[in-house]
Amino acid sequence: MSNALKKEMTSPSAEQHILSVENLDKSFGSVKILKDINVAIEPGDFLVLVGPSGCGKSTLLNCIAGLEKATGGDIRIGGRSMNGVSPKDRDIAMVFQSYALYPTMTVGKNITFGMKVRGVPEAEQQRKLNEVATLLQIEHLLDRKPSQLSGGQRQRVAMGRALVRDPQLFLFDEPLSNLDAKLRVEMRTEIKRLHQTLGASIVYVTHDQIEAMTLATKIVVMKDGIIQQVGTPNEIYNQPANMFVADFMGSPSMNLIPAQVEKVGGTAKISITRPDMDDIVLDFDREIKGLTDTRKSVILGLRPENITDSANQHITKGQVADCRVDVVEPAGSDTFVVTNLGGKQVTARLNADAQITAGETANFAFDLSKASVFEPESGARIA
Amino acid sequence: MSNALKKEMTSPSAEQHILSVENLDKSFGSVKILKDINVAIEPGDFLVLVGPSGCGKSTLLNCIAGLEKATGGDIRIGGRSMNGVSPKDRDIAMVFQSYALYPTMTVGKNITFGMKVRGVPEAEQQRKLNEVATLLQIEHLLDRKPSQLSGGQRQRVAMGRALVRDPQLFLFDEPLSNLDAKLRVEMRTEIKRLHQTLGASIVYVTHDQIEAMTLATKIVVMKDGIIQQVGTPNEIYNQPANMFVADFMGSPSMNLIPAQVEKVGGTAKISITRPDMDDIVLDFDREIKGLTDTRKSVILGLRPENITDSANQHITKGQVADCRVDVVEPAGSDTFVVTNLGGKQVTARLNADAQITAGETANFAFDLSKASVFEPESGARIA
Amino acid sequence: MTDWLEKHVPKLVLAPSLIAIFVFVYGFIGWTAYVSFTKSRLLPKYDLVGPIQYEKLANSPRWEVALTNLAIFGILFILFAMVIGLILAILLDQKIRTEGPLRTIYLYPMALSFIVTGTAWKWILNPGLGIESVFRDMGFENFTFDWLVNPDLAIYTVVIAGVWQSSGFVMALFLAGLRSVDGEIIRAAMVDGISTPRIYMSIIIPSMAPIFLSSFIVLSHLAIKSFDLVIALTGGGPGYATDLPATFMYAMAFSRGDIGQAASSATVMMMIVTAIIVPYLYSELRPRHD
Amino acid sequence: MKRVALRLGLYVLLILFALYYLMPLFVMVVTSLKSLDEIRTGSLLSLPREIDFSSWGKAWSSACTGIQCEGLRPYFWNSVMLSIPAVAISTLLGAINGYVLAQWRFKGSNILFALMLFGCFIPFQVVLLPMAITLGALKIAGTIPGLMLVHIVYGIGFTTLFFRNFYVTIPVELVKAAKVDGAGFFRIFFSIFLPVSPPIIVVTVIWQFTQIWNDFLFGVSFSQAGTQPITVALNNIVNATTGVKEYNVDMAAAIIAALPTLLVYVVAGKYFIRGLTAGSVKG
Amino acid sequence: DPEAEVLHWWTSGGEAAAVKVLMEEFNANGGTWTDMPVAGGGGDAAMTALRARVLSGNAPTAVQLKGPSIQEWYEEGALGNIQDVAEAENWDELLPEAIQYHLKCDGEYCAAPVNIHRIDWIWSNSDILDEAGIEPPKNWDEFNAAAEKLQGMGILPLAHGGQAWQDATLFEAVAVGLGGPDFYRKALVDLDQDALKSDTMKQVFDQMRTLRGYVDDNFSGRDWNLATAMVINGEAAFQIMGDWAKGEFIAAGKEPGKDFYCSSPSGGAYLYNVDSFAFFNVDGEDRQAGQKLLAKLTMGENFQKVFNLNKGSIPARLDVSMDEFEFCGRQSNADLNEAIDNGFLLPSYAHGMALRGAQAGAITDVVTAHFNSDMSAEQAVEQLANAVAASQ
Ligand SMILES: Nc1ncnc2c1ncn2[C@@H]1O[C@H](COP(=O)(O)OP(=O)(O)OP(=O)(O)O)[C@@H](O)[C@H]1O
Ligand SMILES: Nc1ncnc2c1ncn2[C@@H]1O[C@H](COP(=O)(O)OP(=O)(O)OP(=O)(O)O)[C@@H](O)[C@H]1O
Ligand SMILES: [Mg+2]
Ligand SMILES: [Mg+2]
Repeated sequence: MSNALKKEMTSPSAEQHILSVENLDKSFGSVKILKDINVAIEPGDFLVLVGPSGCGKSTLLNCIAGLEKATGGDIRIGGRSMNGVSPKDRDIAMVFQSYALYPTMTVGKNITFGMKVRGVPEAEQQRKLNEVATLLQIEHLLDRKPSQLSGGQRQRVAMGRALVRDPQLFLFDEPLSNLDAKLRVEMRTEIKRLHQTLGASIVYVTHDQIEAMTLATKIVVMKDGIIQQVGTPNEIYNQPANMFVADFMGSPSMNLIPAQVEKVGGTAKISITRPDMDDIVLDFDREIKGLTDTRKSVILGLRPENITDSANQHITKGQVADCRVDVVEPAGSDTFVVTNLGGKQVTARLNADAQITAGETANFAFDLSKASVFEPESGARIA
Repeated sequence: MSNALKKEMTSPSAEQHILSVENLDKSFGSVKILKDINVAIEPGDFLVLVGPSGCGKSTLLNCIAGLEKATGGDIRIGGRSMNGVSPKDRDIAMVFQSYALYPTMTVGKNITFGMKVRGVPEAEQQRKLNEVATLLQIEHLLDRKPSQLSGGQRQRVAMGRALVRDPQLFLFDEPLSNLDAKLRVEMRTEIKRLHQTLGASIVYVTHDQIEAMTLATKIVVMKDGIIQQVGTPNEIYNQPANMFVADFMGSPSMNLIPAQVEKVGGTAKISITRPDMDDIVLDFDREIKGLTDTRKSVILGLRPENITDSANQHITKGQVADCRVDVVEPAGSDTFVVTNLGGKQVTARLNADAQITAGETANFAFDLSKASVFEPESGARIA
Repeated sequence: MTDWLEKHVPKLVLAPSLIAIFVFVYGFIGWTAYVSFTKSRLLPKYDLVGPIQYEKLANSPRWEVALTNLAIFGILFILFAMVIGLILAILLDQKIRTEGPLRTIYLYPMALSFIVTGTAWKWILNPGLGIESVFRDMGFENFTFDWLVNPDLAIYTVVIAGVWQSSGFVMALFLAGLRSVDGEIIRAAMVDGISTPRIYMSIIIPSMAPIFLSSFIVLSHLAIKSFDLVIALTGGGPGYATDLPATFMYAMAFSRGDIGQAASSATVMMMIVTAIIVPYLYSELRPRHD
Repeated sequence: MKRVALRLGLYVLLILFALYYLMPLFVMVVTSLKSLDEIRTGSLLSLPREIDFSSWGKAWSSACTGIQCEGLRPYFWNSVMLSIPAVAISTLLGAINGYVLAQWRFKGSNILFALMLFGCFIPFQVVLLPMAITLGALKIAGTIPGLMLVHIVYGIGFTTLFFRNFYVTIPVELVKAAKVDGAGFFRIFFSIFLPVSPPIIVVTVIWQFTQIWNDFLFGVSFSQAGTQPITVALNNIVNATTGVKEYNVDMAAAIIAALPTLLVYVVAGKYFIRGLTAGSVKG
Repeated sequence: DPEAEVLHWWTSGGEAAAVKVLMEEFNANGGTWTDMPVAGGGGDAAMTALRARVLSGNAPTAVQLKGPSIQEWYEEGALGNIQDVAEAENWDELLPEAIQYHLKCDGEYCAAPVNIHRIDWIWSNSDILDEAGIEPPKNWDEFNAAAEKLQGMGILPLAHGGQAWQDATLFEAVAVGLGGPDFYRKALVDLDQDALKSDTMKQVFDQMRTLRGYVDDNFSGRDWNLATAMVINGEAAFQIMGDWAKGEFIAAGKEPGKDFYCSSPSGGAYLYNVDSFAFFNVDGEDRQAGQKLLAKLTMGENFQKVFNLNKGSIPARLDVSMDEFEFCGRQSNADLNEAIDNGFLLPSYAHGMALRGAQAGAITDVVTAHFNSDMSAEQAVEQLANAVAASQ
């Protein structure tokens, strides 16, 4: 097939994407695991896949790698349809959630195997091996067999196996879950560097929100095999597409407070019930989709850091209200305070040395500039 | 052997401990993995083991469980020496880092198998299974084989297998590493409840600092097979025994700033160099061990949250100084700012909406009330 | 082209073996089935004469005995060889210091030609020479062990010798299987408070299902083809009380020059095998979602 | 205390089994060390009055296997030259077939496997004649390669069975990882699968070597003067129809003929190693 | 040059030494002898190999074959012809007529004989017989009487190995002894249904039952030579077996006619087993020349003598001097000549001289089943007739 013809056959949109997944379906037997997945990333993108355990993240990676046959849809890497292309020709590197180290090979051999297969010269292999081993702090383990390693060491070897390669696309499936915090930060930095200096394209599965936030150029949130939202970290955090995303991202998670909204003279007024007290009424100055003059039930999404004690001078646009404090949870650098709003436990984040006692009433400041509003039934964002 | 005699033989100290590890050594071949480990926990204690990847945590758990033969030392569970006692007679439940599910059994069988063997009545088994499955959100998976589960689901099954038991001692080896943040919080709460309501004794390995801090009644920090510090979460966080612990615990980690200390009229003065600026001199009002009148090099340990912008009104005892801002890293609910102090990159934690720009000078407040001071050579804490 | 090659490599690799099997097994089965409808004697002839060979077979008391014996022998032999092989493998798996020598001892019967070991067994089992006389000499006057010379029990001596010869190999098969079970799982079970026998019963053995298939196939193959064993031990006797289909076939095909009869008995054999093996293979190999 | 007792019981059991297995060997060795006279007159199972090694020498180098009375020696090499390549080829074929059937399944692969297995049951007695015709047509009748072909063909079913059933227990993740690493079909086989295979290779080699070395029926049917394997010679020594039977030589010959197989057992036995795949994957 | 690849099953020491003579003569006459011995199962294994060889188009030059199977192979078109050698050497003169019959295919020689075995021998331990005052029995009544007497003395009368062919050997000796040559020929050569169903046949089975009573309990599966050893060691008085049993006695240092006796229960009849070489169709002049040379040498006087001295049998050609033979051999030869004269020379069914394999096998199945169970003579006779009918 001539190159010209080939070009014509690849759709123009796919061409600028390093990876594009189109209408992907995947079932195991009769169980649908992935449903109509559409994602695309450009060269140099860092796509982070997040979602609850069992939502299909690893399955998606496996499909991209060609290790599982999709039931429907199309996957393109570098503009080329991957239909019938075997994993080894897809020019990808992958870190498996279950490590999948070669049990009979030493750590060194595990790492260099891929290069050897690809015919990388011996000297180059050694150089890369040393480089990666240093990076991953496993130099002293190169002659061990996987069975003689600790969990975290195994995971690092699995990382090493991918990092020595220079593929079109990296696939990482929770590559840092078994590392200690310090090492994880270092690795994160390394991956970020890899991404920035080499311009590598990466698909990355993680459960660590900080990892997701700091690494991603694009986050995909999945649930039950369906994509909930695709966006930058900032979009996902601040403008969650629905209650699921809002609830899932951020730790502690966003407070989802049942409220009533009503248009009073141009601005929206949100009122929240409190036990044994009057409703709080807050002004909301952004537009709420589908809001009419009639009172309407909504869910107000407010992150804990947007509810602070009113003494905090940084809250400039803050609107204050007294609330009874139910629980106080000091947590190192912060203090979390729980109060009851709209019949729900609502968490506020206060400074570590906030002077507050459970059972008393305190004055809280609500910053609605970053608040979201959701439709209670569908859970969709309306503001 | 009569009971009286038996009592006499168990040392009095060991008797009140549910677990005591005495002078434990463990080598693989010629490599010493654990060196002179001494730990004891009382009934109802929640001991969290932390340390860098490969430091010997899993090995220690394995020794306690009797899965690895210690090279030296003694392990007692419930006051009884475990020498020669096989794992099945130690009355422990364990979650393995590698899950180790029974591959031929369904999830349900995996969980109930231990009970079945112990002759727990069928109805009771079902009750427990349902309880645990609900808790772990794996009700719909009970008929699957492990190979048909996602990583996080496997991990939850592994948890389930331990949770249906009622042993003297639980051993958890990073049981939540593959779960998403939300689920992890829920599980953490569950484990905490288990610990509090049942008074279960637990040894728990984790890399998650929050897990360590929120769960533990006692934390053991290990490095290279040697215990660095044993203490409550608060002790570990605020009074780290040495620079390793200080650096290891907390995320982002403690700033370890090279400084000079000198006694000037009763109070200690700590001076820190800055590039292109005068030294910062801070008062330190606690006693520094071994401090004489002569100037002395020390390492000042200051957590990021103890360096804020001076505008923060909460800093009451704060001492302020101008520093040049090198990097600004907004991170959702906080902003981290890096500056150069004592020739080191020092991180400060500011509020999310702090108005600060890289390259400019800003006024920082230093709260030394929670600072630590270390001996530079030995790394030991001297204040 | 290379793509095509690559995609079909697994099939291509399998092809030579499959072709060989199709020619040398299924082709020959077909040949045999054809010959079973001829009157071939010393050498095969190819004129069809209808099912006379089968009629003759149906009327042969000797064939009937052979089939009955196969049922008795097959079931007992497979059962005992499997159980003993498994037990030995498990016992040897207990970190036995002398594993090497013991393993060889259990395995060596396979190495010895039964033409000669049959003689040794014949002596051991013979009431006048072997165990019975040894025990009687030791003072157990009433000890009897005369299965070998009892037409009703002689087939069981064939089982004894057969198990002796084959259980070692089954042990080796199981041992290899045991050794490939992930140790971590066993550890998990130990911590779960499971006793060692139970660990084997419920965890290790179930994960060796494929090994059971292997040993079942090997043993049933041996059972069906047991030939030396009978020839050397009992010669089919007393009378033809210990005749098996394999010895029947051999006698027909070669001693008696009645190839047609041998072919018909072989065809019947294959049909019986099909009836037993096919359902088993189906249950073992049917597609499962794992 | 209980452990010691258990351990003791274990060894006792193992030794009891060992005795059961050794009994015929004892008879054989004892007989081979007796003189013919003593065998004829004494109890067959008693210890020899005086030990006489001459029958061993005779079995090896001077017992009659026909007109020639050179013992087993001349036939030994025929068997070696036959079995080593045949074992190697059938084992390798079995390994790669098993690998395909376990880890590269395609539509119908299970049926093909079943067909191969079913082939294990074809009675050799009926195979002989068509096989003879085929070998004649291929012009390799009576040669060692011809005999090798027969053994390989009828060994494939078993070797494939052994390997396939071993390889199905290997986690698929390993293949996945190797595929992503860029390894192709053969690379994965040689680098990942063969290294974990020692236990099953041992089992297969033990099986195939024993089958081929000890085979008599094919050996006698598809060989001719000069290519006869050792079992034919053993048979000729042992199976005198109307001649004088020399049990001592028979027994010695049988043991000698079995020595290479025993050697294989001892040497190969070392590779029954534990836990080759341990530590590779979670789950 | 003449070449011969010879398939045979003479592999034990004495037998090998016996055939070796032929090889040496063959080689001395410029030929090349390739030995292809296959022992086992009284030639079954060799026949297996032969079939494979023939089917693969690679037949041996000469094959140890005997009895009707020679004709069977001829009918399959596999045998060659050595009539010219036979004519030149005058075989028709030298061989008993009954034996010529076996060697000819359509009236022309296709096989060469090497020996004559006598099957219907009673071997007895002389010490026992002398002590009990018994003469070696000459018919079944004498045998039964002797056996009763011995049993009364606590001596085991008959040593027997319970293998099908040994049972058959016993059976044919009984048949010829009780029924006489004509009955034997009718029943076991011609397979005459009337003879098979006759009362005589019932008597034969009754005698078999009687003999069963003279045998110890542990006879099943016993090798014939172990039975012989029982006689040698004085554990039993008689054994009924072909003349190869003599070899065991001699190997044990016993002298024929002195330490042990040989007698026949057949009343002048003589059951024979003739081993011979059959010549298969082969390509190549060398091999055809080999066949001719081999045929000639096989019938050579020297070979016939030396071979049979070694083997315990007697020469097939009648003109060989018996001087060097021992007592029982000479006896056999004398009986042979007498039987030829009386027309009492009979082919052994048990050793494949009388019937095709399938027919002989069918009879043996019944004989051994009867001997090893409590089947009645009537049942046996009926089964026998049916089995024979089915096998034709
Ligand atoms: N079988 C073995 N032979 C030799 N060394 C081993 C073996 N098993 C473990 N080690 C080494 O012992 C050390 C401690 O291992 P261990 O599994 O206890 O670490 P860990 O603290 O649990 O680490 P992680 O957090 O990564 O799981 C590691 O350096 C490891 O490489
Ligand atoms: N072989 C299989 N058969 C049936 N269902 C399967 C199989 N493999 C996985 N699943 C199911 O598919 C779903 C998605 O699995 P996947 O491994 O992709 O989840 P995941 O998002 O990676 O989860 P985790 O974060 O826990 O690793 C899960 O619910 C799992 O139970
Ligand atoms: Mg996953
Ligand atoms: Mg660990």
